[in-house]
Amino acid sequence: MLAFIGRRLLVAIPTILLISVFVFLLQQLLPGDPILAMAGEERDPATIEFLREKYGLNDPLPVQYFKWIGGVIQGDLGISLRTNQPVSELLLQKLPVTIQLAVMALIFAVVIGVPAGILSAVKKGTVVDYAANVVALSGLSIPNFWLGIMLILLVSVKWGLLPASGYTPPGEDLVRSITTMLMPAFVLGTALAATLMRHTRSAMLGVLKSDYVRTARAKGLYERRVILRHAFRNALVPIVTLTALLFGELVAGAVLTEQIFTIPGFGKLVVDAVFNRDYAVVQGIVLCTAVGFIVMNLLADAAYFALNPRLRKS
Amino acid sequence: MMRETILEAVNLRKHFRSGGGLGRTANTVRAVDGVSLEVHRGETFAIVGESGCGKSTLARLLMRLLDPTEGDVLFDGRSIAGLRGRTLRDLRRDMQFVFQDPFSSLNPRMTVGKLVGEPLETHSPELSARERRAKVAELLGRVGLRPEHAGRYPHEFSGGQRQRIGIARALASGPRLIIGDEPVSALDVSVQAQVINRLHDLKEEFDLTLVIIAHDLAVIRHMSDRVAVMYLGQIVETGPSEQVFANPRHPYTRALLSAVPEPVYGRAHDRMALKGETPSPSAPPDGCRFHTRCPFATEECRKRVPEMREMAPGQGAACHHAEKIAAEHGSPVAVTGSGRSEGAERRFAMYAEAIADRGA
Amino acid sequence: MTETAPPLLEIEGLTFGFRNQSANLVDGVSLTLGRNETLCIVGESGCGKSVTALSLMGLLPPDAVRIDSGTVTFEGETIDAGDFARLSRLRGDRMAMIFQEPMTSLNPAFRIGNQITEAVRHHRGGTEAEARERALEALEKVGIPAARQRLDEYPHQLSGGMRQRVMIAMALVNDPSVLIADEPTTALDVTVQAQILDLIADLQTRSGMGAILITHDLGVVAQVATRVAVMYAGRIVEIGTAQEIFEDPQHPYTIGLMSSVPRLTGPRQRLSTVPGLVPTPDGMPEGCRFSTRCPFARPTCREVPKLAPVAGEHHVACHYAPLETRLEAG
Amino acid sequence: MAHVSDPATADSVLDAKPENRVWKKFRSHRSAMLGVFLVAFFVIIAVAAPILPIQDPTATSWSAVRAAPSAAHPFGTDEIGRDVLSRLIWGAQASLMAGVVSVAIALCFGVPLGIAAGYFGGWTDTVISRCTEALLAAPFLILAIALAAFLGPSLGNAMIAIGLSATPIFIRLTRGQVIAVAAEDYVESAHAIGLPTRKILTRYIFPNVLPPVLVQATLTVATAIIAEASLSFLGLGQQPPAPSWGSMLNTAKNFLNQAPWMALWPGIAIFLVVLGFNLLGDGLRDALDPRET
Amino acid sequence: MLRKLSLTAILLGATAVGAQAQDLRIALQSDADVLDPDQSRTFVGRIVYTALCDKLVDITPELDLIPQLATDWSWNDDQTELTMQLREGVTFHDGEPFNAEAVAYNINRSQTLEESRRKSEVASITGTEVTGEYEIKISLAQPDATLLAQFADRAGMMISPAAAEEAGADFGLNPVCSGPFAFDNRVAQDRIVLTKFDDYWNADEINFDSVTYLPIPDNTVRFANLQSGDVDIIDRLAATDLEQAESASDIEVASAVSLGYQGMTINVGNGDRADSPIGENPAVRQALSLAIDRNALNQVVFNGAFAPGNQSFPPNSPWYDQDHPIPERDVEAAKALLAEAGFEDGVTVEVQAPNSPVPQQVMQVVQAMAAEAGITIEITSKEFATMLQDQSAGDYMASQVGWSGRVDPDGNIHQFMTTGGGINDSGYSNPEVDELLNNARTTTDTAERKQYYDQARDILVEDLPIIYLYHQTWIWGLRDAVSGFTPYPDGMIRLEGVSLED
Repeated sequence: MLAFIGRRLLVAIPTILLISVFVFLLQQLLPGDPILAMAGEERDPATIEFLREKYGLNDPLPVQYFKWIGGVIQGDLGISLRTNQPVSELLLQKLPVTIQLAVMALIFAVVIGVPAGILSAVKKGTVVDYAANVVALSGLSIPNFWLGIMLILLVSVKWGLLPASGYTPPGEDLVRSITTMLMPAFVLGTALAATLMRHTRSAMLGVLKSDYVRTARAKGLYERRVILRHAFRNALVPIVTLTALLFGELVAGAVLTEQIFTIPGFGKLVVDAVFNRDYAVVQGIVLCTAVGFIVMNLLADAAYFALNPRLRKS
Repeated sequence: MMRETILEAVNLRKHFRSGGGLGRTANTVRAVDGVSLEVHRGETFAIVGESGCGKSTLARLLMRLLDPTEGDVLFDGRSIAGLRGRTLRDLRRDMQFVFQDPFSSLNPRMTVGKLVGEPLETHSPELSARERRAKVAELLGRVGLRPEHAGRYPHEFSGGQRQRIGIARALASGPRLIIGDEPVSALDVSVQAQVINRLHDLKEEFDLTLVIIAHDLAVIRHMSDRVAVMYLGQIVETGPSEQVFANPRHPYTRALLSAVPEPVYGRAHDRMALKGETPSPSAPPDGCRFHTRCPFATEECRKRVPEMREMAPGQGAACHHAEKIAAEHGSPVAVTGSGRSEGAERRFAMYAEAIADRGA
Repeated sequence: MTETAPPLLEIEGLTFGFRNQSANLVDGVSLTLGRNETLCIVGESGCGKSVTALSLMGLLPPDAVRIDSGTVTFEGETIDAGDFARLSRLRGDRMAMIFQEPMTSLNPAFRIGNQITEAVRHHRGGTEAEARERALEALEKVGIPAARQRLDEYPHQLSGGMRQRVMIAMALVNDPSVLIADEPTTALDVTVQAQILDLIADLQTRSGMGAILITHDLGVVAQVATRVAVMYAGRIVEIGTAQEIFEDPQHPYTIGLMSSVPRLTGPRQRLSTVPGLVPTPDGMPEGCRFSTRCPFARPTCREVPKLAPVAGEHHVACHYAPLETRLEAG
Repeated sequence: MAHVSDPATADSVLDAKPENRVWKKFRSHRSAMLGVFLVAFFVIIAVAAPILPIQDPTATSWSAVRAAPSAAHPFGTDEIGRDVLSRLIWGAQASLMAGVVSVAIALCFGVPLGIAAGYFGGWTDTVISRCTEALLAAPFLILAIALAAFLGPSLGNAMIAIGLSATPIFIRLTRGQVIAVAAEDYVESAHAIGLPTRKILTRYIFPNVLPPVLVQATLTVATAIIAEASLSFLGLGQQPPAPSWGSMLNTAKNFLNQAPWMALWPGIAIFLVVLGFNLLGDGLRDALDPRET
Repeated sequence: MLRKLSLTAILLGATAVGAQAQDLRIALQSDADVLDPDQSRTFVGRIVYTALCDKLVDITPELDLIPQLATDWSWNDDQTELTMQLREGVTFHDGEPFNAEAVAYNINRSQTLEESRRKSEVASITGTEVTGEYEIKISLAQPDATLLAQFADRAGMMISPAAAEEAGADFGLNPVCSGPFAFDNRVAQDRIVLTKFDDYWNADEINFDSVTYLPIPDNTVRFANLQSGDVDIIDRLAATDLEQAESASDIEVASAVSLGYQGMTINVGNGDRADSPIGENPAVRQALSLAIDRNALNQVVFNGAFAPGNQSFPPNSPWYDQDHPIPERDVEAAKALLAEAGFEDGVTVEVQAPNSPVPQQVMQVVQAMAAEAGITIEITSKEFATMLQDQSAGDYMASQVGWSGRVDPDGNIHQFMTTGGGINDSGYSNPEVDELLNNARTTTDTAERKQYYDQARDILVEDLPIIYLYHQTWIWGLRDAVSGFTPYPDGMIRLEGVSLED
């Protein structure tokens, strides 16, 4: 198992390097000169030249890349052009925020999506199944930024039930932290819940048709046990794998959600950084999320491994 | 009757590597491990063995659907190893394949006409569309389908009918040799008989050589002139079918034959029970590969690889103790009557007659 | 089997079909099974033999299938065939079943021991340790070497034959009086098939259990059956002792089936076949369902033939049985 | 061999070609038909926009700025006095175009690359797959935002950005399908009859790879419409004065208090059309799936 | 006051109230950049500095200069030497004393720090001389009327020399000034927290223990936060929300017309793309200007809350040239001008605009208005960073852009209109204007300066390298618990005297 993970990590290295090249090139291709904006409204030519030199933007692209990636390998992601903060520090500041959002959204998605998926698979073809599917499809079809806007309008502005935006670290005030995050987590979680529900349903349907479920029934077990133990345990493998893979969607979804609810996480950071041409920050975030994505993939594989006895012993 | 050799395998080996990569030891599956055989023009040659013995891989090597790790295949005395382009196409025209699964071996998105016409298109490009249609109709007739079936899709047919489509497709290029990989094993008994009969008729009609791969010994016996028995990637016994089935020399052949239940009531079984199951082809036992399951195995079997030796005219077996076993044990297949009552025999006769009259 | 001892299992007039189809999948099937007896139900795919077995176990999907009629009398208790709840109480306990696909019939996520003890504890209660002992016993009984070690293994670590043995152990762990085996050896190699068939026969002799064996392989039937029921298109067309069926088959379908099978012995001759195709549920012929493929079909065959006695327990559903006299005479 | 459903499928002679069977199955799929209806509705509206009796979507009226719904403006007016209903109708063009065109772009690049990777394997596969993996690791929307920012804000560029960002999905899907299909017996049978590679690809691989790709494409149209709306929402999509639902929302979010209708309708429109494509995709999947009855 | 019941409050129960340290929460429209007065460049940064860093001088709402760290100042006769008396007893947040040495250090840093963005603002200073512990003499190469106004802004903000020396260019990560609040911590895009500086020289006027700045870019959300009481003051309440804010019982509104302007910069001489009808022909620009109804624009986009404009200074500014009032819209005159210039069939103008809602809205209104006069406007949306680049490179025909404004009038006009001016993106060049604006810069007499500007305006209203459209009004939303807030035209939030009565 450890050897497997080690092997997977080795395989991931070229992928990560490739991503770093993509990100770097893409970033360099962006039109607009961040230095112009940095130089202030007056745009003094000497300052501009100095800043270009300072941030190494006059170097040839390969040199810039190798400087950057060399730093990355040593844990130095460069500094933000906009705030002068080290990118790694910015990332560390934002990471817990996005993770809290992602975890809450995921909890929401799992708590709603998985049981609904099981239920609708077991009740396939009934009103329950139909209703669950309609709700799930609706969840998938609602643009989550719109849902966010509507929720702010209703819940915060009209009813004043929850804070409209912002972020409170859980260490500072746990209750407020959670209440502030409720709406964003809900918004972000809807699509995930829907995806999970649909996948759970189809995984369960597949498993319920399997021979070993028939065997379990032939043993005379109660249907509840057949479904929750024999069927769900096997459907769990694809569900857990999927949940880990949903991480990518989570981050992408967080971009807009954080934008709408003014949550100072990765998504907001990256959008602002793109718009401000804050190169190092964009590169840092995309690289970081890509690595995160790969790590989640790895976790998914590990989960697959752990849940699948066939692989565990070999 | 000795006829000329049309297809010959010389010390064929096919090893598959699996699970290799980055610091992991690769697992080599020796699917076919040193097979030599000769197929004579006009005969039906059968390769029989249990699952995992490598018979399907062997069939694909003979067709050059797979390239061998080692060894060579000669068709009409010519090595097929280096063929490409035109010459490979010619080989494909001369040698055709019928697949086991009639459900998965036909492209679901093509009509029967197109499927059967495709080899014509490839190998007889000079035919006009009309001529091709006519040829397809004729071929469909030959395999017992109707010309109007050409416009339909494979899923509209039953398993037996599909297998006939597969056969028509194989016949279309005008091949001289057809290899059938378990051509009837996916079919129900009654349909299986239809296809067996059809294959037999077509073989005569088109002057074909057939190579049949199967696990069902009764089917093999019924269809083949000569047979080769495979175990773990190797041929352990070969010879004329009647002879091999009546008088098997290799203990594995004996075991196989004795394990087959005959549909006759009260048949006394002198069963030769085999212990355990076939070992993995990725780690075949040393010495004689059958020694782990062989009731006659001795120390010698564990150490020394037996060679194929001629036991009777045309019959060879790879066993150190073949003669001894044959001397001590009779035939595993008891030859008795049908075990049917007189009335029953008459009913069977009536039935056979009625069916023959129907011209099925 | 004598008249005095009540049969272990009696099926009476079992009739059911898919909810969305008018033709019956299984049409008026009646069977009996005695202690220590092996009843083989034989037929080609789609003849209704597997669903008959599933219905006994109450394993048919209730939302897809309608049970029209039929009763199951088991050890003196008569249960309506539509009463899945009561039938399901028997299964895994008094009535056990094994299936065709040993490779997929065991849950890949749980250890062997776990899957067996689950059946014990569900029906017998007791502690896990007690159940484990029973499971161990069962594994040993089906001839699994190093049984104690196997308890903690996963299905994928076993070969097909071993898995089928585990399935049998699991089925037998509660000492059922009826074992239903649905094509238990079809997926196995012929040498392994022999081992499994011997095992079942051996277990039966030891416990006096009755067995229903569902198969399409007449060879297997000849080897293990005490009685045979031949099914075609949802109906029993011929039933009798194994000897009667093999030595004196009456129904044209039985004859056709037997003629189609190539043999290991005897002269090599052209096989007689059964022409045509099995009718689909939406294209069921009136009267005798075999009439569309029967070479002897007559206008009378538009009426449903009754399963009538020929001799002893031997019954056949053909208007013209015995053929040689009825047809040649008429 | 012994499944309950066997009698229904075994040996039954189903009618006509697979396409017809699929169509029949699809037609009886109620939610898919709802999807067809929704999509058709918006397509018709989008196409008919120029001839519908509605106001000019760019005509401003200084006297009716952010006016609540009324008889003259059933859906109200927007921030500079344009009719929301007619902008909504014209906006359907942008959204549908964005969805369809970007998916077409993704298909154009993704399917051939996927086929190449899947069929030829080896280095071709390694290079394509590694790049795909790397691109997939960057979240879709971030990629699209960066690309759209690179290309400059416009509807066309948004489509390109979304299309390129969605390409890896299709490469991966196609590759997987090709590998699966290439292992099918019928492809081996094509080799066996000596069919040239080109014909194997066009007759055997491509048509059998197509259905799942088609389903994915339909579902991706839904995703792409949302993505376009998201980009427009961030100011990177359709540019004023031309309407698109996303850009309408982008503006509307500033007037939630005074003119909630500005945000309501485009949101509902996006929801419905995306729902339509999702239903359509689901229906197609069910209809094309040979296992489902 | 009844604070709206929020779920949070319910959950928090009793802990919500009590004699806690009082924190003032201010929502800003965007996040500040580097918190180093010498490097900083954003408007919101300046808002934060108002509480963090004291300046040498300050302004009144009427834009008069008043003492802050400098208590008094005087010029020598030829206006080339400025002597400032400094406030005594002031310390920086790190305990370092504020004195003439510190001022000298700060001026030197603004001039010499390579990252400094203040260089042009203090370019006229040739040297400093510490003439006493609390007196400094600043010498200039030539008279500079703008210098004191620069000292009222970032160039006049005093940072601790010790801290600056130690941190170098990274000073902004942990700024040390002498303002009423000291830097506590910052989470980018989330918050900047300042805590009360107990040794502040004017501590009596400060009523909070801490102040938290929260960047909330979305207008609706920012307003919602005010409505729910989660913040106390919001920066830049949207004009369209004004009505609702005014009608809310627990919200108060304060406003001031800004010092800046918004308009369309026309490329008249910046590279090849100046070769367009509108770039070459002033009549076309005049026609466009005439086609626009600036009042209607203000009404439609800003609910009438902003100020229409046609000059570099807002109409309420003392520098505004009353001889050129805001022109009435005259479509016929515009058409006539076009026809006269040879464009009877109309002209097409490509205008680049930032891809954010307000500029887009403005341009769409202008587009609709211009169309009626036969001027077709094509809007090209660009991200701000791209737009700036294209603008300074001359790769544009016209650009919708503005200026945040400076206290001294020079800051709003000189570098835009003089030949080769630092941000003269339109490429406008007119020796006459150059001379007038240079004169205005070196004259300290207000009346005289006004004359120069008026004369320049006479030319500029004809040439129109920039077509001015409107002047933003700063609108602050305040909870009614906030009292003592004074709106300033520079848009800053000054916390002296502000208090919260919860």
